[in-house]
Amino acid sequence: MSDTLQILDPSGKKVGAAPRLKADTLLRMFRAMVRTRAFDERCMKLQRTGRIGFSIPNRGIEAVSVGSAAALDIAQDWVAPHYRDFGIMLYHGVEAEAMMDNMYGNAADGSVGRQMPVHFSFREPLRYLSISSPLGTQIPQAVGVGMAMKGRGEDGVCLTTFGDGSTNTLGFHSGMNFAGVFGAPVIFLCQNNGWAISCPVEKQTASEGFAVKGEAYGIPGVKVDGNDVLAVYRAVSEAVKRARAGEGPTLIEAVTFRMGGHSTSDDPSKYVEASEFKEWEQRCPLKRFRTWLIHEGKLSEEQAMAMEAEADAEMLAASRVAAAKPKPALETIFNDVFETMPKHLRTQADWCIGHYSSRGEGVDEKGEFPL
Amino acid sequence: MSDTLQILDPSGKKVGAAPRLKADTLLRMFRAMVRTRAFDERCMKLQRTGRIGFSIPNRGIEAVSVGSAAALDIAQDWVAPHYRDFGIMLYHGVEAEAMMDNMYGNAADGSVGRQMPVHFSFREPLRYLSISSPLGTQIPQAVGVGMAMKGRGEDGVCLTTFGDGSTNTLGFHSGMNFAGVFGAPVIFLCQNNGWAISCPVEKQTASEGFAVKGEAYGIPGVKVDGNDVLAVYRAVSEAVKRARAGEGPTLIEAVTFRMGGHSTSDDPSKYVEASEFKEWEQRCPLKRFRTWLIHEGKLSEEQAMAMEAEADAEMLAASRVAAAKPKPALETIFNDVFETMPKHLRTQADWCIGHYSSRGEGVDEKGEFPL
Amino acid sequence: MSELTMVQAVNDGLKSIMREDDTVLLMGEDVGPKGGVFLATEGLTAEFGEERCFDTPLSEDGIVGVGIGLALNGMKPVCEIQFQDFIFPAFDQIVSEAAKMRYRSGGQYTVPMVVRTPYGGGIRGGLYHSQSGEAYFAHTPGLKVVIPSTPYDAKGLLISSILDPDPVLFMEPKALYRAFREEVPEGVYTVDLSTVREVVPGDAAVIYCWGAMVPVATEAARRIKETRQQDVRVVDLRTLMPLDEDAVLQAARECGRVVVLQEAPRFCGYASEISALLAEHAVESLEAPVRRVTGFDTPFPNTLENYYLPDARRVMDAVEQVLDF
Amino acid sequence: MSELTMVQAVNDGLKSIMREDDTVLLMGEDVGPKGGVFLATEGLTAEFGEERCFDTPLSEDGIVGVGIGLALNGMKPVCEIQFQDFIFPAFDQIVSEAAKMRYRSGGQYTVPMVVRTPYGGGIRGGLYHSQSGEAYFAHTPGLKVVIPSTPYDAKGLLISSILDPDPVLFMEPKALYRAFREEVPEGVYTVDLSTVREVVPGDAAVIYCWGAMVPVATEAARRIKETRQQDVRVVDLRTLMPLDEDAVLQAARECGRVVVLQEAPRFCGYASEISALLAEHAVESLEAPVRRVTGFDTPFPNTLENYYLPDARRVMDAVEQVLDF
Ligand SMILES: Cc1ncc(C[n+]2csc(CCOP(=O)(O)OP(=O)(O)O)c2C)c(N)n1
Ligand SMILES: Cc1ncc(C[n+]2csc(CCOP(=O)(O)OP(=O)(O)O)c2C)c(N)n1
Ligand SMILES: [Mg+2]
Ligand SMILES: [Mg+2]
Repeated sequence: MSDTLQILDPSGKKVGAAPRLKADTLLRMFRAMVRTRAFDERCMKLQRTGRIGFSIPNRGIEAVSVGSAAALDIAQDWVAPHYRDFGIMLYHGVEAEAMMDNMYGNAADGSVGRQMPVHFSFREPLRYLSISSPLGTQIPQAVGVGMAMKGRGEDGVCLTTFGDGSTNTLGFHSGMNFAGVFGAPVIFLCQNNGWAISCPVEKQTASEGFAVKGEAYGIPGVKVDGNDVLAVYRAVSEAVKRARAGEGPTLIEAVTFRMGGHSTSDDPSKYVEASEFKEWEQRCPLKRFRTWLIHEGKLSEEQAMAMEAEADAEMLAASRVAAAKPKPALETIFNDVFETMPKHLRTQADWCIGHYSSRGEGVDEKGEFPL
Repeated sequence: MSDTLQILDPSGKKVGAAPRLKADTLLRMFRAMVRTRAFDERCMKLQRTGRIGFSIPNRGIEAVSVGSAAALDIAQDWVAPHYRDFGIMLYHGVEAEAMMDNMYGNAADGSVGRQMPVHFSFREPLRYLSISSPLGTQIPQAVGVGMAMKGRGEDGVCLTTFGDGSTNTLGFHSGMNFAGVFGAPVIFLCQNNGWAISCPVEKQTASEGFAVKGEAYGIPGVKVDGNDVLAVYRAVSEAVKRARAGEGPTLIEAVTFRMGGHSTSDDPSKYVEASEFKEWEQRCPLKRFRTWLIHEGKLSEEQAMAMEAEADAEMLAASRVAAAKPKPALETIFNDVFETMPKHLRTQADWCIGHYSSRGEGVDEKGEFPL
Repeated sequence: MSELTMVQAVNDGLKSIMREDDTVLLMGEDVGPKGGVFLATEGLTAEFGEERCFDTPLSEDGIVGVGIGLALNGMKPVCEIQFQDFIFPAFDQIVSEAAKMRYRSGGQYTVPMVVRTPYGGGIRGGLYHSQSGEAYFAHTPGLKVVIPSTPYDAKGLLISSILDPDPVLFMEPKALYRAFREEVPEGVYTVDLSTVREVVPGDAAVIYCWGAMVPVATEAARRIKETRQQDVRVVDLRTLMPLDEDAVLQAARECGRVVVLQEAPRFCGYASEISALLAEHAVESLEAPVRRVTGFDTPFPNTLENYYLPDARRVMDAVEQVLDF
Repeated sequence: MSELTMVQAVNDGLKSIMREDDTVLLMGEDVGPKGGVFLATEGLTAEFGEERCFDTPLSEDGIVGVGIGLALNGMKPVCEIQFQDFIFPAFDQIVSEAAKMRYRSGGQYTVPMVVRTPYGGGIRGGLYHSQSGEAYFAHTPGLKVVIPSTPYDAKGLLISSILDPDPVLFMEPKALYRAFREEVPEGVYTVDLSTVREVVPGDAAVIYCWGAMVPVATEAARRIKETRQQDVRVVDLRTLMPLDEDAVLQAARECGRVVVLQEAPRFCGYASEISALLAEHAVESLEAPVRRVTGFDTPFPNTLENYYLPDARRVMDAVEQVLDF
């Protein structure tokens, strides 16, 4: 990875100029990475034990999420995310409990139990745009969000994240193109984790990586070691600075690896060599950052272990609280289709509520997601 | 245009190595260009006098169409065209009358009067895929056509043509990407004529021209003077050779100019400077080639003038023959929806034919295309 | 007040609301200096600047996707799709995103956006400049679908759509763009969404229609009146989603005989929904079969388009059949 | 003969026809080594090689667009769209291109292609892994729409679709993929397109249904029989376009009382077309309103999906209403 920005090498040694960050920011970043890992692991357990239906492994990509999150000013910036980015929320103060509400699809969930797990929607404490399953659709939306800020003379930027496979979607093509033409303050962060479900990058595109795709849209492309949180932070910060200065969008390719299946429904052993996992385990973003922080004297081994234990406990507790919350009410099937419920929907809602409550007869609650 | 392949400069002087072409091929090319101009002019007149509803000016782009056509071997190759490419058909022996049948939408038209003018469909003498209005859709189709040939071990290639604006469509993105990944024997020929209706290239994309877009897909990009028929021929020939050799696709940007409105419904004086037309008139592809051919002694002034007069007469005659042909029968509204007409369509067809023929009452035949 | 054609009324509606609300933006292919291929946005870049009325790259997915982003962040974009036939590259952004954003975010994110698009036949546009796709959209929960049939309604419904907090597909019958003029008030006014318009009174039968079929139905009603002295009601649905179902049912109950008229192919078209509503909720009042007069179940032809499109004669035949049943 | 689930029958159908016809190709996201996310294509790359069963980049537009090109040039591509909810990026290629190619080229170019896609609810998939989009496609002239409800039909209809000279959208009810097993003959056999299947005989009323709603209707009919000793006919439409309209009308005339059942949202859904057909051609035979039992006119929810989806209880209520009318 010669043209790839790296600050910490896999062993945690500094090999590039570290960004100037206060110690408490560094610790906040580390803590968010630890909590991301803990949230991920808790969800995997919950899914395996049948408590929730589905999750999307985040193991291995903690540095991409947290490094990019730390470069944002959420008082003014927006995020138009894909699904594999727990760390952005956790870094910026979204409560684990609120995220667990979504994993359980309970009444307190941001999408009121309407979406699958990992399809978060937050407006506070950061504008974290509602995630949808169709891939790439958030990309042109991010451009519109950015253009609105630019049009009003605001300084905000919009960070949009997506996977390597998603560069093939219509949204990538149209979003990048509009951003180039309109100079929108948008950071396009491609999480190149090697795979789109079972399809490796070589079968997704014949281009030399993903950063180069910026040229097709007149957008500078940057490649960064996605397992190096400081490098990610630096690349995104620089892109944010350019965007705030009115210099337009940047495409960042963060090279990382999906340390697990695509989702809880996927078995990667069918198509990923075990040796690949082993190799990438050596490049673990947490270990690397932890080693460096300890070496720099900014963190002690004990502190780190305490943080890890605390994070595990936090996620367990959050899952218990979320599990205990009630399901959404039947009415929630029908509202939020439009701001004002039209008459035909009111009729359907009344019928539905009457039908199920009068009968007192439950419906079959089975259902498990296969992908 | 420093990185732009050019063989004849605008004055007709040779500035690059001319491809080896037999004299009669050169004359065939010239003649096709002359006939393209004549067909275009005839259609413009027919439209202005209300004989046909619509046309798409081809003035100024004769070299792109004919230069690329001459590089094909239609015994095995296919074309997946856009609408602004009369010269490909004329070079390869499509009768002007057959093209006029489409302009009139008569019963002999390849699309049986179902499509608008300039939406040609030919299977013979060359496989010239049915043109549709939605832009860019032919591009992934071309890739499939090419993949089928490659899969069967055939040597054929597919040439697909499209405008600068059409590089923004989904079809460009998906077609280029699939071609790169599957090494499809396809030549992507982008006719950069400066405009997409009223939108200039700078507002369509921030990239440095269009050839560079190949990089995003691992496809070599070549820029060529689109008003230089020899340069176009050379660029396309080389791409064809690569494709036949199993070396995959090429993107070619042919730089040219739309010497007129987008269509007969468009008034370019609202958005194109008159000086631009003047400037590009100096680069006329016909004049340039004609001058060189005469200079080389391959063509005489008298021959050229005779060819021009002949072409004018040919197009006038073709239009008269096409105008005299009958309209499609009512039944043609209903067949070709499926290979076998389903019952509900048979019922509708019978009703329609009964309704209109029993009444002997004509319907209002007005209707003019505004774009 | 001045006499405007429908396309002028659209232009005037855009201008009027843009003067009052500077969050309203226009975007689309050729909507800027050229003023749109039908001139619906003529003069708007000149008055409001490139920031508020601008050309976009040739990408419907981008137009709607970026428009959604603008709407999410405080603007009211009015996106033009040059012909409805070219809306399909944006289908995913419309049906998966704009229509579902409020629902999937529990109301945290909303998309107050209008997608304007000319639709329908009558201009010798063949397969791809003539289609009527309302049924594709009316089946999509979360999306409103509005189709005016007069200059007055075009302006008022368009302004209502722009002010609406939810995404609206605003389909303009291009065959009527310059078909006639009508008095149109100056400045901002609205026409309530989800109301139908009685075009011709009557109770011998009712014709439901919308867009360019409204004058066709009106002409049929006029000729029936002339030849048979029977009063056939013509109802312009104008807001296809949400539909004023009560008004539809009431007209059917009052008239007992029904014809539903649309340009689009018949199978699974919007007219089918009207028939289904009646078969479910007004079957006792029906004194005759519910007849649909529609385009055929084929792509849209070119040379023979006037044999494809329903005309007054075809509508009269159907009305006479239900009257004589 | 062996007992297969529906997804095994799909796999077996693909395998059987690929052994006989080497122009048949499979393409789509994850259909290769992984065998598809539902394992419908498991083992096919191993048997037929990467040339005949291959993974594609993540682009539905590309899958269908390239598939069309393959079909134009002599192949019979079977394109998989991973979930029907993700078909919309390919909507333009399907409705503007595949469906209109034969027509617009006067039969010179044709697209013998199948687009296979799992659809429908029942797997806790929320908004975007649960939709039933048949109405979007059945409204498109030039496209066939087929939906099996049993393993036997899945294999036979799929082979018929692959052999069909026109483009077919083949929608597989994922809720039934592993719901039950059935005897499925080995090798190639076909089930005629445009035929309906009588699932349960009866003439007290008829329920029209397709896909995953067929077992729901069957269960409702069983319980009605049990509780009221009335025989309710269940008709599986299975080929939604072209529909065997005569068979539909005949069943309605014989039974006089009708329920139409679908998972999709009600408004402008496929069920509406059935109602419309009856309101137009069988209204004299109807002894009760035509009741639709459908999903609600909302996006598809997640936690409450089982309150959204029609179940046997809801169907019974509707049937009882028409029986008691
Ligand atoms: C438009 C669309 N097509 C297909 C899918 C099914 N799908 C879900 S995730 C996925 C792979 C995504 O790969 P990538 O973009 O690299 O992200 P990653 O999962 O690796 O983070 C696919 C094909 C989808 N969600 N949307
Ligand atoms: C998908 C789609 N969107 C919009 C249009 C309307 N339209 C027709 S031609 C055109 C401009 C095309 O520009 P370009 O690709 O540069 O080709 P040129 O006309 O310059 O040859 C537009 C916008 C269309 N036909 N298809
Ligand atoms: Mg990936
Ligand atoms: Mg152009």
